[in-house]
Amino acid sequence: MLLRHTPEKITERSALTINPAKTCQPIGAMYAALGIHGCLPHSHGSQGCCAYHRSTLTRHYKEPISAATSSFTEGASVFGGQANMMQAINNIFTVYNPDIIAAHTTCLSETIGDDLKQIKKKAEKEGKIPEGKEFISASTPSYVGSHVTGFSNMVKSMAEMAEPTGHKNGMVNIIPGWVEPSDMEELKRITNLVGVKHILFPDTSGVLNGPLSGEYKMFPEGGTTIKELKSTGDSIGTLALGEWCSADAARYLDTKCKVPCSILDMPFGLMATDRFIDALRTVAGTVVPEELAFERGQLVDMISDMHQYLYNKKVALVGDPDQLIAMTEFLVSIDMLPIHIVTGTPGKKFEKRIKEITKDLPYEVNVKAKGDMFLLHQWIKNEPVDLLIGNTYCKYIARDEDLPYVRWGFPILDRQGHQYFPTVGYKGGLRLLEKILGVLLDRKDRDDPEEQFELVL
Amino acid sequence: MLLRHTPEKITERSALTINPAKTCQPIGAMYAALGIHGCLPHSHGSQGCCAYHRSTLTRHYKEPISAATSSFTEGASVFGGQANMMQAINNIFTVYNPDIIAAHTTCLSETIGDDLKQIKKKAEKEGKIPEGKEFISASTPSYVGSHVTGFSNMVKSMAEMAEPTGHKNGMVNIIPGWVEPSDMEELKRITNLVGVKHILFPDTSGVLNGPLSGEYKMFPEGGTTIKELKSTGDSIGTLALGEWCSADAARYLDTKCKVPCSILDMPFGLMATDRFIDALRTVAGTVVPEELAFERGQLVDMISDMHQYLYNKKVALVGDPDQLIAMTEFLVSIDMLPIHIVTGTPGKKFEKRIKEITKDLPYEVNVKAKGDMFLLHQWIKNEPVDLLIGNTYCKYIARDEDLPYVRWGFPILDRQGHQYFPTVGYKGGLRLLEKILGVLLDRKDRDDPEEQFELVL
Amino acid sequence: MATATKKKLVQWDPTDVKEELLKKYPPKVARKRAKQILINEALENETPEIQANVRTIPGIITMRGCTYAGCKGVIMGPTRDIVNLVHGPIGCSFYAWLTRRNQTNAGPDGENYMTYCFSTDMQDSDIIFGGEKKLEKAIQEAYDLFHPKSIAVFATCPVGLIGDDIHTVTRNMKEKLGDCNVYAFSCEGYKGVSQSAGHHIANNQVFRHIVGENDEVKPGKFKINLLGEYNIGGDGFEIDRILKKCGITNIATFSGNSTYDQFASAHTADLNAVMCHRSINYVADMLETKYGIPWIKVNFIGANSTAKSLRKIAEYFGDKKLIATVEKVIAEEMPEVEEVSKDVRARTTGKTVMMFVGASRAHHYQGLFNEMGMQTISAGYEFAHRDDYEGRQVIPNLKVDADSRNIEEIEVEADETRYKPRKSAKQIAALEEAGFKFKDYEGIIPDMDNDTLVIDDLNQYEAEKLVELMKPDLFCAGIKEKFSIQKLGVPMKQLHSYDSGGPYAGFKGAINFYKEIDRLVNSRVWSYMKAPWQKNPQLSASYNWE
Amino acid sequence: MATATKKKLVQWDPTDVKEELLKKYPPKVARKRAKQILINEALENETPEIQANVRTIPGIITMRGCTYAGCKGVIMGPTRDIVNLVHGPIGCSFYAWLTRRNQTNAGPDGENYMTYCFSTDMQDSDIIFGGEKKLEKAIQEAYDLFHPKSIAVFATCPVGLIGDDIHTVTRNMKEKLGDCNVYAFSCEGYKGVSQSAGHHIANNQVFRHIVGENDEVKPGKFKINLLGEYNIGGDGFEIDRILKKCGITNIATFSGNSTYDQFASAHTADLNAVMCHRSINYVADMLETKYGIPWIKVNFIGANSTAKSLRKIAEYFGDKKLIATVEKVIAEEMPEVEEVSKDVRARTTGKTVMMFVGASRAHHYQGLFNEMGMQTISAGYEFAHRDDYEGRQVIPNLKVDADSRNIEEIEVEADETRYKPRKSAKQIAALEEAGFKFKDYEGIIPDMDNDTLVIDDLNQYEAEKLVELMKPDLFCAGIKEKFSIQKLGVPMKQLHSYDSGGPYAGFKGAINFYKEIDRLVNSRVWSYMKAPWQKNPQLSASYNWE
Repeated sequence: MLLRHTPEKITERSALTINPAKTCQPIGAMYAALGIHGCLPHSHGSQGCCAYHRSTLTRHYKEPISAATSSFTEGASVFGGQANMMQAINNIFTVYNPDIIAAHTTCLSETIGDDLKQIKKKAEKEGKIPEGKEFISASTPSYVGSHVTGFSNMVKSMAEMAEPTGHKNGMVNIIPGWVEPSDMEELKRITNLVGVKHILFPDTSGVLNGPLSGEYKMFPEGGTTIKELKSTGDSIGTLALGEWCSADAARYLDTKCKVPCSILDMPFGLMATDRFIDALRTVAGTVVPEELAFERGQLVDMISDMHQYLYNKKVALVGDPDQLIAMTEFLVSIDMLPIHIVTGTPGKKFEKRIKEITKDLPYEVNVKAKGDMFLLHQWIKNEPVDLLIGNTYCKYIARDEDLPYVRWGFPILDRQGHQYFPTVGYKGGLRLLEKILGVLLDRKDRDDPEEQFELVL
Repeated sequence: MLLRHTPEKITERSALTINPAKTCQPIGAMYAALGIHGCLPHSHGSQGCCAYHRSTLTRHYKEPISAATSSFTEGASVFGGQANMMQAINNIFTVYNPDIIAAHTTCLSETIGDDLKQIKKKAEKEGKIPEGKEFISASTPSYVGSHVTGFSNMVKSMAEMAEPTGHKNGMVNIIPGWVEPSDMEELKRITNLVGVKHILFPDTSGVLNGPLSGEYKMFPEGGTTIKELKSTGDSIGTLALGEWCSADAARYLDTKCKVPCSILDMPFGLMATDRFIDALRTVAGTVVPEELAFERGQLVDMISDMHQYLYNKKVALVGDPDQLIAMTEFLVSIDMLPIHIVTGTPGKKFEKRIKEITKDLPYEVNVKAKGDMFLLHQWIKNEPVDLLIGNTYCKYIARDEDLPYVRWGFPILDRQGHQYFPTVGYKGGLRLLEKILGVLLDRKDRDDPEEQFELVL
Repeated sequence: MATATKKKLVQWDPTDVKEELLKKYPPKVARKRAKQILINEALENETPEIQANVRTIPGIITMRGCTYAGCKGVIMGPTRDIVNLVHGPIGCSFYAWLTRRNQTNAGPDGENYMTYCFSTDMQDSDIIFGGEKKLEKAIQEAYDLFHPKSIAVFATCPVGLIGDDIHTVTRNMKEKLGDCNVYAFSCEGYKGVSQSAGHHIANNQVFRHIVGENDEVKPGKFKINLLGEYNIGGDGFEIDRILKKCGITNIATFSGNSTYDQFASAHTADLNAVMCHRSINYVADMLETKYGIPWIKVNFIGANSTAKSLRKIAEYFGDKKLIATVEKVIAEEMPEVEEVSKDVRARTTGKTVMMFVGASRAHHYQGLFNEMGMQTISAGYEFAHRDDYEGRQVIPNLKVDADSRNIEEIEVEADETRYKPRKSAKQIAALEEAGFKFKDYEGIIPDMDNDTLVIDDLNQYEAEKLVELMKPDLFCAGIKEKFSIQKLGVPMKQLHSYDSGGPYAGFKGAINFYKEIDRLVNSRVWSYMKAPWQKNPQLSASYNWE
Repeated sequence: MATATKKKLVQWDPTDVKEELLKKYPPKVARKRAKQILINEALENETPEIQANVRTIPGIITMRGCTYAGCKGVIMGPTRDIVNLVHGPIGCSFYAWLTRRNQTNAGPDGENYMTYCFSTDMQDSDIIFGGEKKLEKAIQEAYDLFHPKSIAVFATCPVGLIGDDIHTVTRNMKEKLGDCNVYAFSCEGYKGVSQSAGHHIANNQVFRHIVGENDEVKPGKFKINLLGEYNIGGDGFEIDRILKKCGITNIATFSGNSTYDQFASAHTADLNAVMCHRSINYVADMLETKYGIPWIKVNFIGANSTAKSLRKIAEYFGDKKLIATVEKVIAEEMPEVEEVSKDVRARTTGKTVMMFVGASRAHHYQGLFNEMGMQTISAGYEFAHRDDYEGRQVIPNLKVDADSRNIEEIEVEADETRYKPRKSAKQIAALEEAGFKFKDYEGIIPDMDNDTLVIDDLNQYEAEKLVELMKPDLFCAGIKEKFSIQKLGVPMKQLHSYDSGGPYAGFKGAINFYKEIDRLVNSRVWSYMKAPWQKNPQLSASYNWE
């Protein structure tokens, strides 16, 4: 057994986290920053943080991840990292020449109280930030929240770039939340189909799913432009996908720029996608084209065709709040039974929402925020499931417990596809169904006694 | 063992086919006919043929397949099926009111010598074919060729609908061959991206991957229209994808309507797609957009990222000639080793072409046209492989030999996705790679000893 | 779970519905179909008449298959240790390859050819010059590879037309091979009007070439044959489980999970229990005439019918201990059945169903649905004869038409050596006296409510209309019908192949079925037909921000 | 297989290249980097000097990690039966979870915590009010769940800043638990200038808290410790296989596939064989000073180096039989190695490679590449010190800067009871007389050709420039560098984690490596960079129909 020391008996733990279902804020800030065109993320702390975040994102995307660091020394940790930051700004603009630096703090710089906003002022005063270049920053202490919080904080910093002109631009801001480049691409496709002019931020499509062509571009074509970000304050409204990932930025634009917002679930699965598209056409006063109704019908069709294999199958899920909420709703909607649900990210709201969604299930549902995968594994040992959905670390549980397993979430370090094929929207729903059915039916084909082995499924 | 009587020792068989890698012509004609908008396919034979073809297509697509039959009785088999056909034409137009009937023969009606072209004349003379309605037919004797031949024959009958006006229409005819609705959709997307106005026929997209919406349409929106088919004779040229599926129709338009044609491989994999797109831009004098170069680069990127898992893996393949030729080239191009290749369709050309493609492999390659899956299984027993690619019937071999197995081809009766996600083009290549890698890496995760179990792949 | 809310016509008059169904047809078609669509009514000691087993109308999209399908696919398909070699072009063999879900259990190393597909793959040269040589060679190659105890050859359409003499070829090969029983079926697809002819051809040859080949007497006190059970989804396994539990020995099932030897020994049983009347009642008759084995109609679909059938078998043997065991088994099995049916009834009671399958299931399954509180509002068969609708009493005056005429009827007489009446005329009389019914089948019509629609050979067009008009909660037919019905938002259950489910026979089968139907009619998916913007297309005047 | 055809600069002058690398930098940065970029030259009995182990420049995208990574990730990570508990916010523990591919074999039911990730997951309240209590509780919870023989605590950045006294906490918990050795590492990420400081901190504590804990004498005639081998991709397994075959007993590996008990018994070995000079040479010194165990430098990367190292060990023990066995083993292993290298050389000879990793592999792997006929045209270390470049002779005059000053140096002296020189001064002298070298390492520079570029702490910008200018056939570094290099169409091999491959050490490892490099540099994919319409954009005047 790979996780041979995990006991079935569940004991209370108040200080020890084992096999976390989250990581720290800065990596979220770094991922979000990569969704700005021409942006170099910067980690204000010791260089290890930056190295770890780049490595993890690289393993997830099999793509180069460029980011700089303040490379704190012991001295800097005592006297403050301002000097390092000033030096970094100068070196970065000189050597890499990005349009914008998006800096985030770390537990180190937060603990010693470095203030990036103040450092930025100083840099501007000293002309360290060249004409037409930008510098934004987010406070992302690793000891608060999770990677999701860091993502949200950096996205909020993007919103803070808004420069309202007083003239509406006819755009709808769409904040996708922490989804894959392929998902952001798909959200744009859907929004265009509904005929809604929009600014999507952040947007990592074209950045983290790039081609191999013999050239290396540190700053690829993709990403939300600075111009777009500045104009979000003139938009007619904001659709924020995911309370945890996107709401803060949306609410900021609402309060500060009077851009009304609506907080929706991430559009995974049938209902959440229905609500997203309905919100789009409602806020923009457009008509949903037949093409989307057709895609929707295809998803409904596949649900009905394969319902017998999904019905009453028990599922264990681990991941991030916004994703899990939408996925849980999707699983319930296709008559599956999500019974163990864990996120490492804190937030009682999460447990409340999951309980609402699962209230009609003929089953006791285990749900925990600020939980860990050690607990999830113990729950599974106590109440086995037919399917496990989560990031790559789940593979250890899947192999030990011999569970059908669908990789979904962050990070996925051992399979390809997530960067190219969306799981949002109706087409994404078809992909999720294909994957879920794939592992369930593979298991059936593996385990059916020979006399019951089926040609047609 | 499911196929427990299959011996490793290979003995020559000249009369007995076991576990065929093909089926008969009429089903191909029926599938092709479904790619005409408003068309009701008609099987001129005993009703069992029609029932079997509808059942198989239904199991493959999980969609309703409407087709009529002449329901031969013993009497009709003796005195000829003309009366049945006349009755059928009348009933069909009265009850179902299609725009067009596409009839094909069977071994029965061919053996007794029914001539559908002559029957059509009679029907027209007797006014059985209403104003503005069409009737086309193909001769598809089950004892010649295979389902692929039947498909090709019906496509040729579509080409015969061409009514040249003498004025070029600026279109390029694209004959996709026997590919999935999702593939036809993708071919249209690619062609549009290259800016080439086109007529794609047949076109089953929107017909066999339809939505569930509470309504049933016997004749869905999709399909090539009669108007388009009539205008193929005015096109500037024809790109026929696949020598077996599409060449006859293209050559007909060339000889009869002076529409020049170029026969290409089906665009599965990198090179074949390169050639298809290059041909498109060449014949239409357009420029290939960056978007396609980007998709291409993504495919190349994934090949390079995952090359270590593909390199030197042995593959057994079974399917239809055009598909196998392109797939074999793709596998060779990613440094895999396709070593056993079988099609049930006759044609020495096939073996010659495969040998060309595989000539540099450091391996003896087994290839057979008019072979069967019994032989393929024996080859595998004699020289095991790392991967098996073929239709659903391969699952019996895969389970007995414990082989990683990717479903691809016709029919796929036990999994979903083929009708929604293309495998042609660069995006299709990404999907093929994802699937191949999926089964290879699942096997690795299953079999690696614990000390070598990998988190990152 | 949320049930899709379907608007039911407040009231539908069956005559209106029938009119609707016929309206669009050309007159000739309408006249013919009118006779095959019956509005059920209870008559004084007679059953309303329906037209059945007549030709399918060319161009009208039918549910029916062909004679070959009935012979090779249905009857011979489930027999595991016979090499079924199809003589013809490749298609017919390909389509009948593993597509019927009849399960078999050959054990770890028993003979099993059901996963294989054998064909002579006739080419044009064979059509022109004849295929007998190729057939002969193919039989030899099959024998050399597998050395099976038996090889069966099936003719497809062209074979009859080009005049290949398959019976001579097989007779010669049987002699040549010596230890392999080889025989052929002239089941060309154009014969007859439906699969039914194929059943007949298959059963005749099984009776002629296999039954009686093995006189060795099998152990067992109460020996029966189960006729017309095809082990779809494991039905036969469940029935065998129950029979075994009751101490009843099943000598041969025709033909679910069967072997060559079972057929060969069938004549040693003491009772024939007939499940599917249509496909095999004549075999029961022949077994009685030739060997003196009486037959009764049974039905193991539905817990109550299963209990009833077990009691009937026990009553036949008239053994106290057997009767007691049967009661004990029923008492053991029923509680779980009732528990589950009680649970699902809460969600299924009052729901309506339509069934158009085979020639027994459309009847048998009505009882199962009743156990769930569901009502059958329309039903019919795909390939039945009038006796399956109206009861066996009509058999004598069934007229033989051109299509039936050519389907061979075997004349059998008592076997000189092996004829042995299992019951004396006196015993039979006594049993009948007590209300016990031999060779009796009343058909589907008497079991259906007034004003329900009984429809023979329903076609695609009528099916769609029926669903539109009567909005059933569930529709049952075959794979070809499944998705056009479901497109209308109505769940569709295959009762040929059971989709992916089963067993549904016997007690455990009933439980499976209750749960499956509960799943189907209460699936959330049927409530997803429309998108929100389709449900209320008008836009709120102002943006609806939170 | 088709090789991508790459245009090589006909001739590149290293001074031009160096100038190119520096051109774009701000003057201050350029000055500093200039000292870390060396154009190699052969000097009369001295080695050119390079600047190393100095601070990374803020804002310059470095390959380096932090002290915590060097301590927890590199050194302690591979030890299977110690619960490694990270005290800090969740990230540091998460990122070091199973990401280094150091394999371990705990057998079916041995203790193995390497698949687990333990953290105190510090929250803001802990930062404000201190985390000692939480740490204490976490240790207790870990102990109650697993009862490990040892728990190691690692400090991340904030811990040092808020002043949690982890050493007192662990000392107390060790006493409290009684049967569990608990200790801590002050390896905050901001310490030092690279991972190197973390190696040092880890090794010091292992030496202080574990080595010498178990005096029980293990069986074995020729006992060694293997220092600085981390069993990435199973290297250690292969080395152990070879040692075992030679009859040499490996008491403790620091720290690949290691256990607590191996460390505890390390002082019972008779020779220390040092693989990675950088990460552990000081431990070798301490073991000699305290216990009298001499050390030698070995290298098991490359078949020839492996043979050389085995002979060196045998020579040290001076046992005829051992020497014979070693020769026998080499003779057995080499044929296959040579066969494969011969095969691949046909495709790899003349190809060029660049390597920028660790502080030993960039050196060790050059031999392996030479065996394939490949030339190293530029190389350097990520976190080495000058002695790793220039040789140990420079150690005495290395200046200690502000960053190194705080990395503890342990003062050790001979152990009163357990100090036992394994060789007498006379024996040592005799061996040295014969040319045997103790505690000797000449560094990477002398092994590299003239005019090759030796670059310390190479960064992303310089890497890209180097590849553009010098067009190597292969580039070796870490995961962060992999894909930016490959985007340029040049295959990139990770030499930290080996991507997915290994083992590459020893004889079998060499074979694996030959094949892997052959695959990489000859993959067809590098020829696919351009689409046909990009290769020849102009359109043929007329349509090209067949």
